[in-house]
Amino acid sequence: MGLITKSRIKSPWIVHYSCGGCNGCDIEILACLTPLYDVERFGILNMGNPKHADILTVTGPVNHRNYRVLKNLYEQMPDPKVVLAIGACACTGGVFHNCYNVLGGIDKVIPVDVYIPGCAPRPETIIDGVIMALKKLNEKGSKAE
Amino acid sequence: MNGSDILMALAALALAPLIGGILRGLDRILTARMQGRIGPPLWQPFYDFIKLCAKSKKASHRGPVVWAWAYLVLTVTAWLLFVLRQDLLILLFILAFAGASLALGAFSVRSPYAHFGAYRELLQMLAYEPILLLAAVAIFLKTGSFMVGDVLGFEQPLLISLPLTLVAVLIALGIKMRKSPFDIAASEHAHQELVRGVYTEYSGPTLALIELTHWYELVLVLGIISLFWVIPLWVGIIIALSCYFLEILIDNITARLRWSWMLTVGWSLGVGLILLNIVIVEFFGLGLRL
Amino acid sequence: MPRITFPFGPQHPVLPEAIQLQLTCEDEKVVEVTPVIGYMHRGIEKAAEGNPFVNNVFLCERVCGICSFMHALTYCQLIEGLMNINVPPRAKYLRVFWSELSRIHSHMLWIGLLADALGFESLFMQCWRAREVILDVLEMTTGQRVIQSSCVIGGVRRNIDGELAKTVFNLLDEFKKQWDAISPVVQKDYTIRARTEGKGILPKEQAWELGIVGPTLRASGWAHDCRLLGYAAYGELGFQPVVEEGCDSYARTLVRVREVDQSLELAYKALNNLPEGEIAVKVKGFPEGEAAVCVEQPRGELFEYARGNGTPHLERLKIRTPTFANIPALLVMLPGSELADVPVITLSIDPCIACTER
Amino acid sequence: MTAETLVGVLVLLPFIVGGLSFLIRSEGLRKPFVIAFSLVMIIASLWLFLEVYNYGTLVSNPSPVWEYLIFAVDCLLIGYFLYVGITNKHYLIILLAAFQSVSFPLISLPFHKQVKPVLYIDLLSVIMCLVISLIGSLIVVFALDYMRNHEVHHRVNPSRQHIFFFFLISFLGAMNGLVFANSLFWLFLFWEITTLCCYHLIRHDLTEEALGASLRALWMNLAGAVALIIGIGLSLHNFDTVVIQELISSGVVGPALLLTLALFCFTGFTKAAQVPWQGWLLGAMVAPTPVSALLHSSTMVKAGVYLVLRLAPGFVETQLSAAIAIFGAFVFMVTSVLAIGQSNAKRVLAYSTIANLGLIICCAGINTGLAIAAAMVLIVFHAISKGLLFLVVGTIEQQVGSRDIEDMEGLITKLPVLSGIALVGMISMLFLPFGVVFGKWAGIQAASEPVTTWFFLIVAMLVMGSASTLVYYAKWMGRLISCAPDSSGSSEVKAPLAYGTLMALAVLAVGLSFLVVPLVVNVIDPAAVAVGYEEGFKVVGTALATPWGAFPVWPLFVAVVLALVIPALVVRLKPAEVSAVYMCGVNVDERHLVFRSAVDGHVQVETGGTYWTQWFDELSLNKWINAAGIVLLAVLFVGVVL
Repeated sequence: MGLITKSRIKSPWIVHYSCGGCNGCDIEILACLTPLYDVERFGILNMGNPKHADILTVTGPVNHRNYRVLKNLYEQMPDPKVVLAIGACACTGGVFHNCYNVLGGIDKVIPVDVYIPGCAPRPETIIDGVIMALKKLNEKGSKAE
Repeated sequence: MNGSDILMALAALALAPLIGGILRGLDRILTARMQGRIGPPLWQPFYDFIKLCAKSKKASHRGPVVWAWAYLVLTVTAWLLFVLRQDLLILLFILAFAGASLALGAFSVRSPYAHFGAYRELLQMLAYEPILLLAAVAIFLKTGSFMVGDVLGFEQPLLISLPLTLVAVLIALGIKMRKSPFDIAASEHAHQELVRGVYTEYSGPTLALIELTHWYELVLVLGIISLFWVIPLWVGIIIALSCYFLEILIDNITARLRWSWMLTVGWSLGVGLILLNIVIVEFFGLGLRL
Repeated sequence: MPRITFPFGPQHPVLPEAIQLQLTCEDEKVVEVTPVIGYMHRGIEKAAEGNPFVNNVFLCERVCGICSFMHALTYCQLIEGLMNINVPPRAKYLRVFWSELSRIHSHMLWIGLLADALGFESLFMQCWRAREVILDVLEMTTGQRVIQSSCVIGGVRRNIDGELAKTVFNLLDEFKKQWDAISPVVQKDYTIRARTEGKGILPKEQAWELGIVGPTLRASGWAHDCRLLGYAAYGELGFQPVVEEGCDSYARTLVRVREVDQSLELAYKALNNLPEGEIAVKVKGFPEGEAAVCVEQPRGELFEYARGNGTPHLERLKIRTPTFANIPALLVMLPGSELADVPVITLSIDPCIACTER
Repeated sequence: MTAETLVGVLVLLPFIVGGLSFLIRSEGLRKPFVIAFSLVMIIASLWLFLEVYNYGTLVSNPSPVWEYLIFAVDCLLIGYFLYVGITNKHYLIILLAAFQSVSFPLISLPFHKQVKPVLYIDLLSVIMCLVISLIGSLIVVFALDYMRNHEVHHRVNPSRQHIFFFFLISFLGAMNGLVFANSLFWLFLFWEITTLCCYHLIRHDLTEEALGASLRALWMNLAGAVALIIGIGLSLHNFDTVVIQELISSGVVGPALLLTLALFCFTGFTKAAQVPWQGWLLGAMVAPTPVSALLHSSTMVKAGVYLVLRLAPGFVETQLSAAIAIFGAFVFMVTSVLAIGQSNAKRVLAYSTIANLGLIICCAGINTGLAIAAAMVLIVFHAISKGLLFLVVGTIEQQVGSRDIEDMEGLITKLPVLSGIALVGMISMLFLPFGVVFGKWAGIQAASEPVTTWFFLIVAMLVMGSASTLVYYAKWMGRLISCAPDSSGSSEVKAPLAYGTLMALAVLAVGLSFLVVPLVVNVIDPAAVAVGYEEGFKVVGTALATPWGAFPVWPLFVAVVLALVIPALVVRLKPAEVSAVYMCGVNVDERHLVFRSAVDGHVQVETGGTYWTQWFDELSLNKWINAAGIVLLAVLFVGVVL
């Protein structure tokens, strides 16, 4: 395993955007940072700035107003980058699928690499998803080189 | 400058980032432990650094990248001046130039967040510059020289006569290392109103450059602290590391405060302590001058 | 005076949710604030009209993932009122128990977020660690951590008895131990006080005039709490609302800190005094007529209104959430504050945008 | 040509040329004429410099006839000031001028001793002369283009340039005379002439603001002159001499001498606009920019510090010296702090000027060889850099239509050359290894030596002022370089003479900094030695060393080249790598600083500057600062008597 590959896998920085969910997934993502789950063990940091991030974690369904925000955040991230759809709503629209203002899952707007189901997914599931995303991240990175 | 100096400079160039990175790794582990977490591996800063280097470049225009280089090169210059046992004041002036470069890099993009960060960075410099410069003066008063080389040759430990100065330098150290309660311009973590302030517009390799500079800076600042006990030098190094530990501890038991508070502390407590120390040393003869 | 105008959100590290504050500053002083919403609007009220009324419990509790139990409770009480269902007393006590646990977990989460926005990382971590104990209790008793779905029309779905109750008591004791270590820090720490005291003042009269609700109102000196209405078992358990007179962010912090103690006490009380009997009654027929209900949610008064027409579908469901009522407070508190205080003041109303925009 | 002829040229030629350019009303004719004059001045001053450098201090005794002439001109000037006071109904001016009209004849008429030498031209004098003639001439040349544009902008018709150039050029002669003079009467004359020029140049635009500012400058400078006359009277009364050199080397340091010197220093402080006299210099910023550059930063205000520096050997190791040092350091600190809250570029520069003059005065007060050398270094480099900055601001003002720093945002894309020069100017004011900061460094090193009881206060104020300087200049630089992706291209109008002058000054600022070792070793140090101090600096290897530190010149230059110049040349971005700034995800597009806000409306991002007005508010700070300044001045006099 090359140094770059190893570093990439060991240092995933996250930017989180809450599209239009119910907060449940958002707090579960935050909970991942806290002592019980402590994702910093894997080098995961929540950066809050798309320009610094490798992984975009999105919760909630996209609606007519926030899809542009989501797209903009995605575009501002430097390559290689991956997108995680966290929770049922982000995957498909979930319980809000029939709401008039909801477009559906976030894959309607940006390419999604890993879907994490659940309402809300448990922190363990989310961590699992991030680890899966890392594989994709590395594939994308190596392809670019 | 002779051959051994050149060798030493090269070694310092190579070693400083290594030590700085490990210290940062330690910092993150210690911080995590204080927060009841396990924390990342020791080598985490290096992983971050290499990963950032391998990311694609993105910038608003070339200005910030140029200033990031200036920040790095000037900080390295200051470090070399230290290693080559040069003048402390010159070193601090160059360090100020480096710090200003960071702010200017943020200024060069018209982003409100970066601008706020840059203004606050300047305020931070306003708060700690006098402390560091005065500390150099206090050291001069004891040792009779501004040259690091002469300070290294000074027999009596400076800490014995300049304890208050060290306390003041700790304030400056806290500001310089962006630790609570002084992480006003750019906090370690992004959960701040400025989205990491001066670093907002940096990404990928340029951010890596800045991280690298932080490592040099950290080693340099700790080096300056270790001047307080140079014979034997390992005591000084232990003192510097304890100061570093203390900063991490303070970081974890305080919230971030406002710039006005920082400026007040820097200009009253910081400067005041050193002046008091100078007065005690000079006029009450605690520790004779050369 | 030069002005700095910029967007604060919708994506911003100190805002866990998407709301935009369009800020204009002079120096670092905020002079103009325009809250911009719509980033999280889904259209739940409309969707509720299309769902069978029984299913709406699950939709309603996803109005907000933090206080989901309260939303379910409110909707259930609404329909129960509409259909004249008598909920068994044991269910009422269990509802109080879960409500209060929700309140604790919400307040703990809030204190953590405040600490995080203040750069007090370790306090954030400790708060969230203690909160995990509460989540464990919730998961143990309902089966889920954040969206419990334990409240149904006519009662509750799960019972707490025997071994489970003992474990729950142990966990609550454990939480109390952790909380007793955290709460003095939140109340007394110099840096926290320096950052919150005198920041974001909401004068007493103005708070009432603006129709502010919940802890934000109570921190401005009004003893207003919907639990005084005595819904569920609150009438029998008895309690006094927590009131602070400080009117600033620190007072709002204190209200929430003291409410954690109070909620814990209520939870103990509810669990200790659980009446024997059924936990749910069967629901027959369809809702007809109009009803409205108020529930004290962690952020304040949650109001729901429904009109049924004798079919499985409601004709209208209206949800008015506390944050919606509290946003005007921001417009009073933010102008004139420092930029550094914007996160503190914004958080001090404990904004829940998911609620607000539904 | 003898050295005395050169002196004559340097002092008298400007008056002649000034008179001629008053007569020449044609711009086309004036231009080559003035340029030729400038060349002559530069050559003459360099020549004189070489003469003094090679053959030592030059003393000269012009014919006694000059004394009568000087007396006559002095009386005329005082009469004129009285007239100005009366026509403007400015009672303070009337009072001060009346006092002078009585006291001046009273003390000068009974005095009949032969004054020897009348002119005393040592290295310090020629350094000043070089600064005046070289930078002054460049500024005069710059003014040729500038004033034409100025009159076009302000729609002045008929042209009043002849009046402007009369005073501007004559002023150079007065300044040269001032630095050469050894007789206090001569000094007084030239002092008054500079006051006159200053008054007329400030009121040149004849706006209400300009008239008010000119009167304020006049009364404050007259107050200084009153102190000068009293000082001369005391000197005559106690020592029976008007010769500066005799006065300061009399050997007897008693209260009488110190009081006299303190009065002269007080005069110097008024000219150098030290707190609480800073008001006139700030007001003087209404004058056309060449005036600000020439009179109010690089030369005339330097007359004040020159006087203090000249007298410094007379009060070595006295309490007066310490008081002066504290006063200077105090001024340096407070004016640097005040500058942080300013957004008017010329006001920032004015505060920075006052601060640097304070620093020089502080060095003079520290009064060791190192400190005096540092003061001289500061005089030279500050004159270059500050002259440059004023001229740049003036040019920017003509092209942008504002002198507000806020309006200079992103100027680097609009006026790349000009902004580049401005950046060079500011960097040379602010950072190592450039001359001004070298002087500051030497100053701090000198201040660290406990020569007085209060040295720790001095050094504390110096470092605090130094940190403040960093803040306001860096802020300003930040405004200049702040680029938006949609910035439009260059729209620079490059007037050849103005731009040529700017380039020359920028090259001088950087080049002379690079040559600081030979400059200090060969010129500054000997100049300090010549006035009676030990050598401040020595050369160790490639570094310039003080007894306690070393300044490695070329390694620092290499570092700066590596840090800034090479990245600026090498770093380029591919179009694919350019991205919009972070705007919380609501950017409207890649190129514009516009975000989506309420009801999807587009809002322009504004990035105004920050001035922390609640802390650095001029109005609220001024009363405290002025009070402290007055107290310190009082201490200065009280300390003398004790």
